[in-house]
Amino acid sequence: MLISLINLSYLIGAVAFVWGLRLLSSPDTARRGNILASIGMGIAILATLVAPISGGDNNYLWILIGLVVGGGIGWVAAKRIAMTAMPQMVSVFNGLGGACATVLALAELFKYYDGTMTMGLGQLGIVLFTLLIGAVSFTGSMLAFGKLDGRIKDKHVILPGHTIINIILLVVVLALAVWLMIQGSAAGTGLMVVFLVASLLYGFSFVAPIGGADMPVVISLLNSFTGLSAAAAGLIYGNQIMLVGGILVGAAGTILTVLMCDAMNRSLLNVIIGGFGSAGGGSKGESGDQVAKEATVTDASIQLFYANSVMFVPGYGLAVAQAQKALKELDDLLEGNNVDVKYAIHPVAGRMPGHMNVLLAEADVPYPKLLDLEDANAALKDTDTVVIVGANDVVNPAALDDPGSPIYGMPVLEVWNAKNIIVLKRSMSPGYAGIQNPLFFHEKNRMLFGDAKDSIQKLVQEVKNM
Amino acid sequence: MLISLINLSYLIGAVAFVWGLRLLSSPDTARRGNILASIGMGIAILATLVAPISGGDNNYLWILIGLVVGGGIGWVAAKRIAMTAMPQMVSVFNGLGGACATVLALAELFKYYDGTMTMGLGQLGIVLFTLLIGAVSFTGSMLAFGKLDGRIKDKHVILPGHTIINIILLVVVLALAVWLMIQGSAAGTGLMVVFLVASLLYGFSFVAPIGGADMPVVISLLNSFTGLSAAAAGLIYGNQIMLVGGILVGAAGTILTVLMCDAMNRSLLNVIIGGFGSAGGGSKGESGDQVAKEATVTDASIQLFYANSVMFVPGYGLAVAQAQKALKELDDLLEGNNVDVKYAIHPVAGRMPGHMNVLLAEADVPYPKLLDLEDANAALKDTDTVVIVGANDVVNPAALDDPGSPIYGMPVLEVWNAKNIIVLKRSMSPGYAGIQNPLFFHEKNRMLFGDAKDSIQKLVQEVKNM
Amino acid sequence: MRIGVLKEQSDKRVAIVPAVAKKLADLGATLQIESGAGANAGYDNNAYDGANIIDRAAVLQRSDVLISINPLPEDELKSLQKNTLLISEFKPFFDKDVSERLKTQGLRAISMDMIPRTTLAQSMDVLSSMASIAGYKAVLTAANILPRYFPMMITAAGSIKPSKVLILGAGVAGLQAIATAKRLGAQVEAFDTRTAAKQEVESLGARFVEVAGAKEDTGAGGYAVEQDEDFIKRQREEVQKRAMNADVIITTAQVRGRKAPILVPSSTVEKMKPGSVIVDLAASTGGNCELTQDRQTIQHKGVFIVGNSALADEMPEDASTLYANNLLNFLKLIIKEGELNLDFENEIVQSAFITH
Amino acid sequence: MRIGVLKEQSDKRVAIVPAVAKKLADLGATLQIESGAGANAGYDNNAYDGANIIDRAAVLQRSDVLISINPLPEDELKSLQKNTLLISEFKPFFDKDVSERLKTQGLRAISMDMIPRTTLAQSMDVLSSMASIAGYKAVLTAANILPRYFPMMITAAGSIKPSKVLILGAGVAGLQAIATAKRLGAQVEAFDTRTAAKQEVESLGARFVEVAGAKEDTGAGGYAVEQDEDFIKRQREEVQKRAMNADVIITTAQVRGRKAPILVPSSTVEKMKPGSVIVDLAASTGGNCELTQDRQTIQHKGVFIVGNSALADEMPEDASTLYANNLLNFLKLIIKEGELNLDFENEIVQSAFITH
Amino acid sequence: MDTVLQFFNEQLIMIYLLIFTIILGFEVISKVPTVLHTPLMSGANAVSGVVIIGAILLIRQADSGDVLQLGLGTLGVILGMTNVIGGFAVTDRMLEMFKKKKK
Amino acid sequence: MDTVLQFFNEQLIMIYLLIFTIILGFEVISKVPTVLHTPLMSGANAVSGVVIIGAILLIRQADSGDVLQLGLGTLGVILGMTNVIGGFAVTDRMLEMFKKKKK
Ligand SMILES: NC(=O)c1ccc[n+]([C@@H]2O[C@H](COP(=O)([O-])OP(=O)(O)OC[C@H]3O[C@@H](n4cnc5c(N)ncnc54)[C@H](OP(=O)(O)O)[C@@H]3O)[C@@H](O)[C@H]2O)c1
Ligand SMILES: NC(=O)c1ccc[n+]([C@@H]2O[C@H](COP(=O)([O-])OP(=O)(O)OC[C@H]3O[C@@H](n4cnc5c(N)ncnc54)[C@H](OP(=O)(O)O)[C@@H]3O)[C@@H](O)[C@H]2O)c1
Ligand SMILES: NC(=O)c1ccc[n+]([C@@H]2O[C@H](COP(=O)([O-])OP(=O)(O)OC[C@H]3O[C@@H](n4cnc5c(N)ncnc54)[C@H](O)[C@@H]3O)[C@@H](O)[C@H]2O)c1
Ligand SMILES: NC(=O)c1ccc[n+]([C@@H]2O[C@H](COP(=O)([O-])OP(=O)(O)OC[C@H]3O[C@@H](n4cnc5c(N)ncnc54)[C@H](O)[C@@H]3O)[C@@H](O)[C@H]2O)c1
Repeated sequence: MLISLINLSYLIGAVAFVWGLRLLSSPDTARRGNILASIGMGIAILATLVAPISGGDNNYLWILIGLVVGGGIGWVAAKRIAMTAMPQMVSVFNGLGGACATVLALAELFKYYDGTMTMGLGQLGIVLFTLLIGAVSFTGSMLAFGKLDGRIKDKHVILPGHTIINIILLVVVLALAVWLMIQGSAAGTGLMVVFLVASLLYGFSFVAPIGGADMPVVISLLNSFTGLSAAAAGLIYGNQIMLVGGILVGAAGTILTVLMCDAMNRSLLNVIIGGFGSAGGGSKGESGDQVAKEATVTDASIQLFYANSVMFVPGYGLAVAQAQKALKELDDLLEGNNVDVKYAIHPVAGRMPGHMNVLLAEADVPYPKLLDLEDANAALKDTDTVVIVGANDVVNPAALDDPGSPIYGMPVLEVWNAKNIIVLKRSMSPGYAGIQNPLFFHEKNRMLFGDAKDSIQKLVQEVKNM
Repeated sequence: MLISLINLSYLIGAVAFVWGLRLLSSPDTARRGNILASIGMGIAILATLVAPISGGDNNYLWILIGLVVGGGIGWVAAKRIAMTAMPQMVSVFNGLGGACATVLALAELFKYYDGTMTMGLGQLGIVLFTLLIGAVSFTGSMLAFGKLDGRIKDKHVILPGHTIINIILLVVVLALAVWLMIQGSAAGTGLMVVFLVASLLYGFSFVAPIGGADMPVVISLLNSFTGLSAAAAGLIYGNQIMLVGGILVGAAGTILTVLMCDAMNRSLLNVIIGGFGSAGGGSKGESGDQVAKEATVTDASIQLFYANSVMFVPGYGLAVAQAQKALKELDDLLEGNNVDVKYAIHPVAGRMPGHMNVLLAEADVPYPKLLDLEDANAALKDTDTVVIVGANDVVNPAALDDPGSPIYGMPVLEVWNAKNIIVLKRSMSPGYAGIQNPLFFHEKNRMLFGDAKDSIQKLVQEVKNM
Repeated sequence: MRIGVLKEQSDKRVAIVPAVAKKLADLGATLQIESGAGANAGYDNNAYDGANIIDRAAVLQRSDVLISINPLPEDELKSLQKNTLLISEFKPFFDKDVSERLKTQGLRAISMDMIPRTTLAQSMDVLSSMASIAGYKAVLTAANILPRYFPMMITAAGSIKPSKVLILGAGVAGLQAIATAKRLGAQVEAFDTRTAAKQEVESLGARFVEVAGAKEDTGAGGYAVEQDEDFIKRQREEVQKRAMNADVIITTAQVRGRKAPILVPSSTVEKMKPGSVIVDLAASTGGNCELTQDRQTIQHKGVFIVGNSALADEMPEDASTLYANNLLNFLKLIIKEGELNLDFENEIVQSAFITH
Repeated sequence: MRIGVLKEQSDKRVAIVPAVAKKLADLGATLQIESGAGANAGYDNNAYDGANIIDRAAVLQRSDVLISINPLPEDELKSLQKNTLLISEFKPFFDKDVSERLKTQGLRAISMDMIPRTTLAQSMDVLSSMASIAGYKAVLTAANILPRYFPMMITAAGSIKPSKVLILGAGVAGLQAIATAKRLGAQVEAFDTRTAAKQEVESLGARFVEVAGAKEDTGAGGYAVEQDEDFIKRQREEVQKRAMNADVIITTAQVRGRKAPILVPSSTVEKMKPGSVIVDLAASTGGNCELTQDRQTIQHKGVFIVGNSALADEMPEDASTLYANNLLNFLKLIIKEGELNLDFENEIVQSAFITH
Repeated sequence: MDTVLQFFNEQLIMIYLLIFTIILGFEVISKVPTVLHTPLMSGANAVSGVVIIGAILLIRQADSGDVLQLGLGTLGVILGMTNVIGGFAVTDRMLEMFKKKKK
Repeated sequence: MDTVLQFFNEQLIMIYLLIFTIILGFEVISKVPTVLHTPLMSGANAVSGVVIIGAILLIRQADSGDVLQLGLGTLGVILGMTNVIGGFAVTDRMLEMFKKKKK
């Protein structure tokens, strides 16, 4: 009877995981999906606590301590972390999950080597696999965290010929695993520790050469590793929900990793052995020693979709890209989602007086949406997101604060008073006046490189998906 | 060894089914999906033919006869059938599948009642379930076929108070099943035949009140029934692939049924007890005693997407709906798919000379795409699909062939020379001249009712999905 | 059958252009063109090859059918042969006894402005083609006179607001004016008493000024019916409100056979900004603006009032082409195998024939 | 400090509009306006309240700074006090000794047309604001003269093809002309020798006519450099080809300090369709068309040639507003606390000062 | 009750499989564009012909003298095979029109 | 080889389940919009914390005197619980911003 209940609970938990992930993949339902999955997890944990068990002293106190301490740490960390640091946090959590699997494997191995337990070859293999994968996930995730957080720079950890070192390390780890299997219980804890250290080292080394910008992909990959280690641990304990949940995460994580690579227009292999690439081929956002931060289409579209007010600042680039109709489409879409959209028209934007007026009239933007310099500067203070579409000189803060600048004294659109800035242009090249624009390096600013029409069309697509 | 191979084959077959259906749900891969599923089926059948079997004489000759006859009929029927009659054909095939399940159940019951075999209560239940569901699927599908094919009219088969009759029939069938289970092997073949007949009757009666237009939904529902009967038969034979395949079709068929209802903006319940509704509520397409045929957005978009040449005929309705920009978007989309798009401008379209020119210029349609009356009439002969966007008088064939018409003698766009015609307008109301338009009842024509801008935006969405 | 085409006396257009002359010849007619008839429209005598180019007197005397846009001066009528068929715009709704006068002279006459405004007859409808040109030209004229920009301009030397254009009467000319003003970037409002007009105005993306209580026009063949006093008063108030803000007013409101309604009284004009422009296309029937002087452009307290209702004349080449095509479509109806063939059962022929 | 504003002698514009007059007063200046100065631009004397409205002689004698758009006649210069600062468009590139002449009279002068064409100075750049108006007006003028429609029209009376408009010189005026012609529905092509022009033309959705081998203009401060013989020849051929099909040609090509290049020779004009229109905005520096007569509209073999390079004058209200704003922005640079404060370190002041 | 519980515990993995298959069926179909509704229905119908496996097993398990069973089995094979072959063939024909160009 | 085959036949349903779970995992994720990549990764990560179940079982099965096992087990529970709670909580925070308005 109880056993049936436990089994049923696990079944419900497993279905909750599947359905939760499913819901997580659509913006409308994502939040519900997460809650569903967490309920599934709660049910599974509860069931495990009350499940009838043969032999063993229950030791509920120890469990309680573990749950409270772990839960507390997790909760506080999750609540305290800044919005922008969330990916790092996920990486840490993932590493801990991997570590947990490794600990379980160690516990099994200790019992095995001190003779309190026997294992078949298959089972030993599974345990070693759990240890290896969990350990790789642990150190890999921790390094990913360090890189994302900016504590560890690529140059600190990339060795020359890193790919070769990785291959050697991998061979060593695998050889150790085989050796441990051949030796069986004769191997002893010493060799086990060597294996553990090698695994941890490999995890670190595996992530080291991968460029900082690729970290989200790596975290996703390591997450699927953690899933596999959980599944393997499920095999050790003959527990279905660990198996199902682990496999699910393994599969989902893998496909997610591939999707993320796709979204970056790269292959997974390219990311993993990207160590070489990431050092060379300077990013588009670099200019001199300053680096402008890039936005992804996704970031930008979120900033648009969830804004209350958006200001477009069109410039000559809008005309060159002939993006006025696409811009109007984006406008309509945002207005349809209760975003207040306005256009800030700088008097000298474009290449002839009234250039922007001509374009926007062509796209049927109603006149009341167009603000001139003064009105726009007043409105910018209360604007959530400014999108600068192929403008440059007209938003150059040097006009106000750099007496050496050739445009010093010209009134410009003070876009930096808004909460977020997104600049759509193709490169870091200057505009008509031929001068560099410090705005691009402003902390509020993110560059979205590419032809303005292209970029806007992508934004339209993305916003439609939300 | 052989058993493993058989099992592996079944596993591969099952995965082929799943993956095949998956591929079937995207236009790019649908064909491959169908082929994959059919290969899976082939593997499963082969495996079943060579599977080791305990007791039984194999009787390969009988099997061969069955395979050849059935395969032959299926092949010829599928190849001969006209494109337009395919849904009927599917319905027939589906009914045969259900009949097959029923036959299997009967075979088991014969063995059971003549004492050559015993069955547990659970198994008996499963067999009866198989028989019932298979039979319902069989007669239901056959009636659906008759309705779709126009051989059977709704009025022939709908009885007054049909819903009540159906409920009574259902109760009778279920009661018989319970009775058969209580009686066990004592029941005998007589009662079994009664049960069979009642089941067949219920299938017929179930479908009878449902309107002819809803048949595709019903077929999909019956298809999921057939899936369930196959799964139940799988339980009888302890065969995994029948079980997996059957359940898969059951689940997929159910969700597909719901999706189809959604696409028609109705609930499944509404469709099933729709017998009352289907008679009343005259359609938008009726006028006098003639009935214009309606197109769905899907039909229309297929006709656009797979055309080589499309001609838009804009009229005053385009202007009223202010749909010119949406139309241009559709144009761009089609051009991007190698469809040759032109616009036929009738001299008096709209409400002022050059009305259409003004609108289309606003939407940036290049001048060379605009054909005047003469050029358009020449081009129409080689046009695959004509879309009439809120025009009416200017495409009225009465101007050419009805001397009594007030516009007799006016040159019009001879759209009926094209292969397909789609008319976008809101109702059957006449245009400026206030006269009925026989074009709407032309056999090549389909009406797509609704505001032109709305309809075009829907077409854009649908074409984007292809 | 000899068709004579006359040179207009005070109009740059010509009733028949060379391309149409050729097609008429194909119908079996002999063309006799007054020398220099097309000169002002860009067609010199050489362009009409195949036709006889002769002097005016000869054309007048030797034609079975005589075509001109504007009716002949009365004194020339005497020189015509009896039974000659005249085709012109006789405007019988205003010149009420023209039909009688011609009859007493023993002439037959077709008035092109009497062709019914039906879908079938639209290809012969010179009122439509000319009104369309007038609407287009009215906006260009206004834009040319207005001392301000039409479109909005945000420039380094200041921001210019878009001009406000008010169109009164949204018939063929009014609609074309709306379209043209919108193209130039102005903010356009329009008004008309016909109920269908609202939708038509909006179908061009402009705003419709609503005044409640207009009389319905069903049954009046597309022409506006006269509105009652109270209505006209309220409407004037509304117009006054808009006019004070308008930079350009283009009026096209006509009621067939009557003096055009006054929609813009002097008091309104005086409240407009100096430099603003009124183009009154109803000038020839009295004008929609109280101050309009037919065929003159005047300035009243800084406001320009253009009283030119014959704007089509200022685009003579295309105007002539369209006019000639309309004529051709009509002539096809009454010429069979080179001879006149008048079918008075035909609604179009019947309406157009004012004297027979 | 007293600022005098003069009425223009043959120009409807006025250099300072009432709104700007107020702002100048706020800067501490005393405004003295010649009576009737703004009348033609729509501003009567009352509009300038707060300023002294006096007669011309008084303005000339009593001002520290004298503002007009066009330079004063030579004879009036004598009546001025020594050291008076004149602000006008002196065009020193053409009137090469103007600077000397003024100096000998003991006067100081700022030439508004010498303000550098930089981003910073654009708010004072009268050449830009006036060129922009000229470009807009050029198209309206052409559309008004052309006996044909600009947009395409498929009507019951026949189909009208869209007019072809060719713009030569895609500077500020040329670009505005492109935009306006496109708005009206014409098919627009444009040509310019600057390499950046192609992108600029296309940024307005028009087609660029390409002639290979133009000299680069980098370093000439945005002004065009003169091109060599062979190039000009090939370009003429290309233009000739396009011109034969064009209904309207608008030319704006200027080279600073030189006669305008001839881009449309008589032979080309003669191949154009009768009724076609050439608007030559370079007329005052000799014209881009060989036949252009400055300040006159002539007809050559049926082709209209408009030689008016002062089209801004025909939109006096907005033109004056923009001009005055440009002046205001410049004056803000040289007036500190009500007094002149000339900083010759400043590039703009330095370039604009032609006599000091 | 007890037998149900016992059955549940014994067939646990089977039940997992069933539920997952159902979810998979839902999932695979849920985003299909309307254009594909009919071909998909047709394809699913062909798959439901898998019931033919039962008919084959029935014949193979039957005595060669048991004409009733053999007859029923053969009827089943014919019915099932018609469904399978006809179903796949007709689906393929429907899908032919999708073979043209792609963006 | 034989053991492998035997294992295969015995664990057949389990293998079905595994394969179907993998397909399901792929299927559930494959159409996710890029906006959701990070939250989804985070949610999946929380689910992978299911490994905590092993740690709980480890403790419960251990002798109350076996400090090594109990220590490892408790460490495991702490690690796993951090992953689970932190994972779900952080995902929820990420998803908060999706709660606003919808079209
Ligand atoms: N308004 C006038 O009358 C007039 C006349 C002449 C000159 N100007 C001068 O022009 C300038 C106008 O300022 P502005 O901010 O409008 O323009 P801007 O400063 O010239 O900058 C335009 C920017 O657009 C980007 N761009 C070009 N093509 C693009 C495309 N297809 N997609 C996306 N971005 C594109 C360019 O960057 P990438 O190359 O990196 O993409 C460039 O930095 C001022 O300096 C003004 O003085 C104005
Ligand atoms: N060109 C001119 O100069 C001129 C001037 C005056 C009159 N006319 C006359 O106007 C007519 C023009 O012919 P036409 O074919 O262009 O127009 P039409 O014959 O007047 O027909 C227009 C059709 O558009 C449909 N429609 C209206 N609003 C719509 C919307 N929002 N969405 C979709 N459909 C809509 C209407 O049907 P539903 O209500 O069912 O939607 C109507 O039947 C001719 O009879 C012509 O003689 C022309
Ligand atoms: N069937 C066809 O193909 C065809 C062709 C051309 C015109 N028409 C129709 O004929 C009718 C007349 O067109 P038109 O351009 O020659 O008209 P018009 O020149 O006679 O009058 C112009 C417009 O002024 C309006 N008007 C009259 N009194 C007014 C008032 N007091 N205030 C405001 N507006 C007032 C009229 O309603 C009309 O729309 C229109 O309905 C038009 O659609 C039909
Ligand atoms: N920085 C600013 O804000 C600003 C403001 C206004 C103008 N400008 C720049 O100043 C420059 C001059 O503008 P403008 O309108 O006063 O020019 P302009 O009036 O001096 O000349 C008009 C155009 O004619 C072109 N041209 C000269 N010779 C030609 C030939 N043989 N054939 C064809 N075209 C020829 C020139 O290249 C120029 O584009 C432009 O580059 C413009 O972008 C800059």
